[in-house]
Amino acid sequence: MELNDRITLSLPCKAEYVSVARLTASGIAYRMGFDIDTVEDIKVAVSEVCSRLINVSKNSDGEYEILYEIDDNRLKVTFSSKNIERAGCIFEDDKDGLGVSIIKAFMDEVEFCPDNKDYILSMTKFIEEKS
Amino acid sequence: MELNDRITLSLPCKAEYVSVARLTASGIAYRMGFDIDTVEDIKVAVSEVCSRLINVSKNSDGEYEILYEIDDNRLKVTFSSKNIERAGCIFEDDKDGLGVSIIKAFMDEVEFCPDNKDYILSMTKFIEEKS
Amino acid sequence: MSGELIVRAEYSERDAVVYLSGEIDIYNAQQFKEKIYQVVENSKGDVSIDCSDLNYIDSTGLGVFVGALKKAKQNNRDIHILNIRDNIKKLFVITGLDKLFIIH
Amino acid sequence: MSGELIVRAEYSERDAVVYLSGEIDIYNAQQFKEKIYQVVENSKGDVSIDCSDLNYIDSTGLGVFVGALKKAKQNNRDIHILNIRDNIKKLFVITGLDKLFIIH
Ligand SMILES: Nc1ncnc2c1ncn2[C@@H]1O[C@H](COP(=O)(O)OP(=O)(O)O)[C@@H](O)[C@H]1O
Ligand SMILES: Nc1ncnc2c1ncn2[C@@H]1O[C@H](COP(=O)(O)OP(=O)(O)O)[C@@H](O)[C@H]1O
Repeated sequence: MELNDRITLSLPCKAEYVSVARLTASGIAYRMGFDIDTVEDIKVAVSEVCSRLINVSKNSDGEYEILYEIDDNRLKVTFSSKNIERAGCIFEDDKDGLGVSIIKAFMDEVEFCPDNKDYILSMTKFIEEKS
Repeated sequence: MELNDRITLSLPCKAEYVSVARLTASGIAYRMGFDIDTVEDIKVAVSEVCSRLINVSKNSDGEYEILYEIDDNRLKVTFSSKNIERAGCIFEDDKDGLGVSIIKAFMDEVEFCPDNKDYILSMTKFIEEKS
Repeated sequence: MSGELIVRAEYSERDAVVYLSGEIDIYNAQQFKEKIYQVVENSKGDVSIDCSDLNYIDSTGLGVFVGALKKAKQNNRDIHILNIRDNIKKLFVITGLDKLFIIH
Repeated sequence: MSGELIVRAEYSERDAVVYLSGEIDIYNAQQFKEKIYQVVENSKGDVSIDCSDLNYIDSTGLGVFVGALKKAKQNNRDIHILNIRDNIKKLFVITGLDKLFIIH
């Protein structure tokens, strides 16, 4: 499984730009050929991570990055940040929260608390084989 | 005039992702409060620069960055690239082209061939004062 | 684009209906909270939320729904959800909130 | 989203009508070129392009329009543009292409 294309979006840690993250996520998922419901699911999952990042980051000067790795059969989305406090286990205090349920339901794989990694969270959606 | 927020989108130099650039541009312009026609104009101008970059870049391994600097009264969009051949005067061979006419008509300021700068092109749109 | 949120309330002798249009996310959830709490407070009975034109809601917005329901229940009232779109219904089901609200 | 481009052609005894739907940009301009050139070639007369459902076109797409017009003119034929939306009309005016095409 070879990763081909990479798209990165870097955003201020502010609530007003989460809608931008959603549009970008939709555009990428749509272009990859995900069906319209799955595009919506990916958009929602991305938005939930953004909201949570903004909630845990106390400094509105913070920035975060969303990396999309695009492959023939999957989309991998990785969140990272150089200057958000408490980046790491962002959902730790909220393991049963609504956001977590949504992300788990909509993505195929989610790595919530990566050990010793320089990113915050990573999640993957596979493209279903057309039968 | 103080620049507040910065959003960066980094894309592969491939035609299939220009639609992603358009969606991101629309989302940012819309969130800034530009009226719907101006959102469309900014989207179109951004798309024209992307297309041209892809046309002049011979290597499809190339990547480019779109930096949005968001201010109370203006949006400044700057294109740059670390690995596109002939990045620099991308519209040089096409000064009377359709793309150039469109960009000039839709943006308030355009710097097509920045001298000794590390970016390719930069363009600005001001938010009209509501009277 | 369909970004902005519009909240419109209609009161009757018996109850209140709220019409939502646009998107609810972390950016406007606080504004939504103030408006919906106000309706729950002012309604003479149950509150119906018409979601015909609500095309997106995130967990922050769902949290406001739950808060509004708690507030309503304190006065022995209910919240009814009307005309919910499939993509938003899906969120209620996933989070289990479909069991708390009366979804028509 | 309304990304993909659909090109549908209808031929009559006298002419041809092409219905465009979606977006034309650098990604699909080549595909569009092949289809529209084919129609210009096969039409018994003028070609009308119905743009009711065309919601975006970039300079690459406009270039294909111009190329198709040149091809048509070689056979003393014209291209008519029908039901063009305001945002796309604006592009024709800005680029001066409104003077080349018969825009209805
Ligand atoms: N399945 C559920 N049933 C009932 N209440 C719930 C459920 N899930 C969450 N809540 C309540 O909804 C409110 C907001 O949810 P929360 O977990 O805080 O979401 P968030 O992911 O935004 O932190 C809280 O009051 C919480 O107790
Ligand atoms: N105003 C105009 N009038 C007539 N033809 C034009 C005009 N502008 C461009 N063209 C023609 O349209 C075609 C494509 O335009 P071009 O300048 O190559 O666009 P771009 O290079 O920006 O995609 C060319 O054949 C060009 O000669």
